[in-house]
Amino acid sequence: MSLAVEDLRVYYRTLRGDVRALDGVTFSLADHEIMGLVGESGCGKTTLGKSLVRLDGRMRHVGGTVTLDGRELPIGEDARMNEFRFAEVSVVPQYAMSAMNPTRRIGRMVRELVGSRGIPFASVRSELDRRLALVGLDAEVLERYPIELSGGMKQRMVMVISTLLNPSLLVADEVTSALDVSTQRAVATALAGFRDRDLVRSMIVISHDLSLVYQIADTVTVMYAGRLAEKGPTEVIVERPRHPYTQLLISALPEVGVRYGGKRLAGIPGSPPSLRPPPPGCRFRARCPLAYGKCAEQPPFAEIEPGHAVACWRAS
Amino acid sequence: MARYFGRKLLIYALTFFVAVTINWLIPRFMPGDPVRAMVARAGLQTPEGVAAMREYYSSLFGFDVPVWQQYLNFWGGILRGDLGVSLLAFPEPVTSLILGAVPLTLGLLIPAILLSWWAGNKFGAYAARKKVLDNAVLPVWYVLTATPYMWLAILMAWALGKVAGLFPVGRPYSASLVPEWSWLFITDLVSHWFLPFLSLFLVAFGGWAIGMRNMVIYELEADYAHYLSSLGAPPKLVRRYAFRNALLPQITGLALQLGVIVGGAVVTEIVFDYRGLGYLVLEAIKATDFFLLQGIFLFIVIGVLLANFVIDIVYVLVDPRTRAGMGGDR
Amino acid sequence: MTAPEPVSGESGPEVAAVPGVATVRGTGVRREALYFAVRNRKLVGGLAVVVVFLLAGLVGPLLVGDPLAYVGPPAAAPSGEYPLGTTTFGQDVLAQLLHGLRATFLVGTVAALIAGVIGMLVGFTGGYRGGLVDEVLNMITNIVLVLPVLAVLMIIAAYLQVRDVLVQAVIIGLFSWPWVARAIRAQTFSLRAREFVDLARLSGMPVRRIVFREIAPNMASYLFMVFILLFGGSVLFAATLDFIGLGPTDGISLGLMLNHAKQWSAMNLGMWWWFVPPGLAITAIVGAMYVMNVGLDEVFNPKLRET
Amino acid sequence: MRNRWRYLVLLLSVGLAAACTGVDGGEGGDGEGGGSYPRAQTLFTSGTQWGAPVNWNPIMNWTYATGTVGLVYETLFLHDPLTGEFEPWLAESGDWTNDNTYEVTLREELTWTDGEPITAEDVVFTVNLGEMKSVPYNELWKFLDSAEAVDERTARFTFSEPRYQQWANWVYFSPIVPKHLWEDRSEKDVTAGANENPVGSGPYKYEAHDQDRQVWVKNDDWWGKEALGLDVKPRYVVDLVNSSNEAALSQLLAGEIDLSNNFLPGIADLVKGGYKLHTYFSQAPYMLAANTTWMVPNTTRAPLNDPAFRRALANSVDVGKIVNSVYGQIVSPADPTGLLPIWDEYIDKAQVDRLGYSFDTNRAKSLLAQAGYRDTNGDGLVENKDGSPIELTLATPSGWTDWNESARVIAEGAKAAGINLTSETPADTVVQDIRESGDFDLILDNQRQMDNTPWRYLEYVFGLPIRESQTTVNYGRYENQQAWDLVNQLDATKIDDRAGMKAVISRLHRIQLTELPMIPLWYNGLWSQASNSVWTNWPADSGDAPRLVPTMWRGYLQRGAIKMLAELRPAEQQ
Repeated sequence: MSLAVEDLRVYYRTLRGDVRALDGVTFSLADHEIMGLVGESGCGKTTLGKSLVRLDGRMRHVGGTVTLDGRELPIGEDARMNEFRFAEVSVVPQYAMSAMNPTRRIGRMVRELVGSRGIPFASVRSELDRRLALVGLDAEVLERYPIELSGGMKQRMVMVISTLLNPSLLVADEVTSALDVSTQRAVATALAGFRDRDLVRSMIVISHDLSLVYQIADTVTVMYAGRLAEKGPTEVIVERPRHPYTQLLISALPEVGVRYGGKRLAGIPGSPPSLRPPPPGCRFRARCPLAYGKCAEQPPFAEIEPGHAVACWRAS
Repeated sequence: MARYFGRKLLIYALTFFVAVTINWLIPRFMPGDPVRAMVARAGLQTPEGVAAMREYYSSLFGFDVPVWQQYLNFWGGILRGDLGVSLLAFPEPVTSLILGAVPLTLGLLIPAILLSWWAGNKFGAYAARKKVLDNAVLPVWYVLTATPYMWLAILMAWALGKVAGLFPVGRPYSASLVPEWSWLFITDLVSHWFLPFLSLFLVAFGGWAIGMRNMVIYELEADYAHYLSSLGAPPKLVRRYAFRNALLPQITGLALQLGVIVGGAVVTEIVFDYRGLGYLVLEAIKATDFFLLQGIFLFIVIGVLLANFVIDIVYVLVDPRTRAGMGGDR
Repeated sequence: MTAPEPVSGESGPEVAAVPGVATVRGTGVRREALYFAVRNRKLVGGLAVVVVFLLAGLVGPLLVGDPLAYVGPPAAAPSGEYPLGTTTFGQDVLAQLLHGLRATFLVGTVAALIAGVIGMLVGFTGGYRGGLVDEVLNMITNIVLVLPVLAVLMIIAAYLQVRDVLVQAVIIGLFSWPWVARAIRAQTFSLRAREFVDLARLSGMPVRRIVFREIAPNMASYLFMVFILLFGGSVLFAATLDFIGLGPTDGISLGLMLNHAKQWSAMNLGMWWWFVPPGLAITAIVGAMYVMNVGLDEVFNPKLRET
Repeated sequence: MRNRWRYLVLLLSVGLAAACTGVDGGEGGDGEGGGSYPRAQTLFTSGTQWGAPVNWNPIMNWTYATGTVGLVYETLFLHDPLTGEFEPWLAESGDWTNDNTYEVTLREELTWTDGEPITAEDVVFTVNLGEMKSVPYNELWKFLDSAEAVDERTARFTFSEPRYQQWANWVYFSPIVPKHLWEDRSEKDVTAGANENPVGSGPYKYEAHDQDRQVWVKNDDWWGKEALGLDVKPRYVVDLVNSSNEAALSQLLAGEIDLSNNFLPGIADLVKGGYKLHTYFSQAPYMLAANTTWMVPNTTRAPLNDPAFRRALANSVDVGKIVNSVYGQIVSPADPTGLLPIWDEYIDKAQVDRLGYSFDTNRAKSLLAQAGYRDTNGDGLVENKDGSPIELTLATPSGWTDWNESARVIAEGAKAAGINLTSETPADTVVQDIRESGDFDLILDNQRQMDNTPWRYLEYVFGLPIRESQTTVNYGRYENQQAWDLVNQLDATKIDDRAGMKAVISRLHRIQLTELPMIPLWYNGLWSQASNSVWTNWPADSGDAPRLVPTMWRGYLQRGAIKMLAELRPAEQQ
């Protein structure tokens, strides 16, 4: 087991009170596991991804722990986290198109980045070339500026950079959303390839795109309104989801591969509750077709079978 | 890249054309006849004398040919570097008056622009990352940019010059000195230069610092900055990148602000009785010396255009995005 | 005189990245802006200063007499009777200041409106229509942009013999619009690509309606900030022109006060009360406006909000 | 200590710190070393030159570099307007040998600074230059018949119609130029050439010039040292270009200027304030009266063509307010005849008492009512007799701040009396334009300076004929042949015939005071502020100080100011 997240709480500070974007999230990730993380916009999945790597200015670590390879990550302390970033936890951000400094040659940027972590560039240079070849990029791109690269090239370049130090955990956030369909496939394959070659021990793939998740993920976790709704092996989640939300989510898609994007799901009436603060009980209650009296109490995220956990009174 | 420069040059050429035409046109539609003014000054009584003088000045100013030819002659004169004869300092050519004043103005402007740009950017970037400092100095900078150049100059001249007596006020160097390369003369020159320089510097400084502070804050929120931080890059590296990238719009800003700073130099010179172009402008306005005013205006336009072009080149050198052929319109 | 362009507006996608508050739109945005606005110290403080001066400029002249009349002893230092002293002729400096404030607000407002309207029209048209129209407008914009404004104003003011504040405001306005046009053009470019504009276009709305119904409201906050910057710039330009003797020949303005103080040697004669107040007033008004602008920027641009 | 500070701040801020090690801290200021004009031997002046000195042409008497005439080029005579005396200068003597012939004899052994002798040929040549149409004294040849050199030193002038007053003006005012250097010059060169490296005969020679200064150096071989016993004291005369009075005042206070002939507002307070400043009078009006400021009505326009209206207007002007508030008492109100105080003897006091006017708003109102100007529309302002509204403007050149301010006061006064008059400040050139073409209602003008004869003033008021373009006189286009005949009669009166002059002048003044073709308002001062810190013994009206006109203005060195340079004494060095 490489990653263990225990009752993680991360709130956003706003002038009108805390937004409980992550409100007690518990899960773990096995070695070599690729976990897909899905949910509507604003459900907290990107917050979860950021929490594992770097909290942004308005996020506050309120409680819970994150343990990676037996070591607890100081996620609330930006400076101490630096030790783990890149080498232990790394990220392929959703903005890969603009993730590289536009005014530096890519090679130089990598050299400065690596150098700033106290690692001589020369020691990783040959590995860098090998990996560029692995994702189908020419070593010559290092001499270029980001603007001279196509979208797919930039995406792959960022993947190479992010995984350069063989991190234990890689968070890939919406890595394909900006790409066209054919490039998406290549990028997805490359991601899986990193895991297969053991360049990355485990991976969390955050996506709107269930087809991508279906394609590369071993397990899928569904989030709703700051909490986990369901986690299980990919086939189980896709074929026999137990949480009503997951069921609606899957059934709302006419076919796999269509994005549900930022728009409200047509099939699920109502909208997610405000998280400032969230209502008591099951957060899906208001929209849930199966809701009943018990739902006024918050359901636990409990295993119903090995490797398959659900937070729903109806499921247990 | 050729297209980029071609386009720029076209714009500058058109601007120049427009400026020259406005410049030529306006005095011809305005009341007050320079020929009559010159003749009046001679105080001639006899009509024959007046007529002779009038004819002489008309031909000297080129008013004795058809209007279209006057326009062409005006262009011809510009291309030959001949901007006509000053009325105020007749019969001195406008060009020589301007060339006499330009070194002083440049001596004020170039250090003031470059130093304020440099220091403003440094300070702005520095303040952007210290919340407390930022809150403390930002209002000061805003007050500085909001200060009229001449008022700051008057305050400086009054407080530091007259009251405290730290610096001399007025003229570029003491009246008793003969310009030469001596320690005495140079210290005198510098002490006269300092206050006008400082007042120009301060106002411009505030603007640059604000611009840089805003740009750095914006850049620090840029994706590449977040990415670098996510990979554990130390803040130093992130800030270095942000600073460098924030500088780029500031270079463009330099081009945009040139005209304004030149204007500032004009009024500052007036306050300090510093005998550069600004002083000449006032002279020309007071004496309604059309030709001198035209000449100075053209000179400023040419200067600003040239500086713009230099900045364009610098921009291309420092920003790879323009070189990649993307920034046709920056 | 430097017009720092607002940094907002360049932040396209980040409407609200905070989960749970992502759905506010329309009146919600407005209410939220108001919420932040009244809590923003920079905005409230700046506004307070501007309002105080504005009231002084509006009401003050009614309370004092003719600013040019010789009412008191010559060159008197500030006293109970003349709180800001008198000029070398015995004119009441306070009366001049109050009348001058009025002229200053007039110049700033009129010039900013003119420049704002021209800039908006040129920017919107170019940005929305694109193509040849845009090429031509952009060319014109660039030409006026490169011309050193103050030098142009000097030439024009010198030849035109500017007589009153309004004429001055008009000529300042006519030459201050290019950067506005540029900024608006860029904004329009990005906005017209947004879906709500597409929707409007698909539903067959005429261009004008799209621009004014769909695009302009989305840029309202930006336009407001542009107005403030134009106001500040125009006031400084006007003061500069007045100072070098190209100001209105009738009446009084803050720049003219500085001009008179200089011409009548107030500095040499130690009459600081003659040249300090007008410059201070300009600085305070324009500075407060700029600070207000920062406040507004923070209100409309969540990234910059103080947390 | 102060100096230290100054240099410390300076060096720190400009980064010269490194350079200053090893250099013996230069104490700037007095500059005994090379590269500066020794302060104790240099006279710094200002107030004449408003733009860079660019021509040294004595014929261009409105624009030559300060001192060109007087310091370099000299005149036959000097005329001191304070005493009314002529003093032979280049001339040894000059006399009317009969009613139509004037002979002038030069001093012996005069030379130009290039070594050539000054002869009668030079004098004749100079007068002959006047035959060129564009030379300012072209008028001379209307009554001059011939000029000839009788011998080396004597020139004879034969007049067809002797005009003694004008000729007397010429002999002291116009400088003699060297024939051998000027005879080949074209008319353009003579009247518009820069005449670089001027060769004259005077006590100073050209040394250098720059955009901001004109430097003259003492001519040690000047003839006047022996012949007149005059020794000009300053080795250098540096005339500084100052286009703003404010800058001049600042330099005067700092002791950088010894003599400022600028209009310096507020000077009255400073003179009392212990700045070692000196003015001709130690109290108001501080300055000598140099010229009269006239309000010129356009007598061809209604209602200004009506003497009664002009009289009402004259009564409405609060000259006292202008004198006290605008000028801070450094000027004085003008006599109703407009003649300067130096011509007091020519003013018929009884007549002025009878016909003169003074500020009296009520009187102005009643004069208007008597003359039939009534307020028919009830706006408090009178209308023309035919009921049409009166809208008059008073134009003064923009930037002439004292006049602009005075014009405002005048307009205020007129309004109080019921005359709709507004002040307008068009550009200088525009004012010149409308002044010449007659396209104005009212203007201010003060072109005639203190001079050898009141004829100059009366010619200015009554000059005829009216031309399309009135260039020098009678801008108001007042036509009165009888008056003009009298002016010519005055011109033809011999200058020592005081009684004859007075009689004619009195008759002219009767016309002037009844008709008011121009309205004299106040005497502009001979602005002159001197600093006692380097030079002393400046002209003054009291004690042993010389009684001389203390100015470097063009045309005034030959009015005696040149002698001021010989009277100066170095200040005691502390």
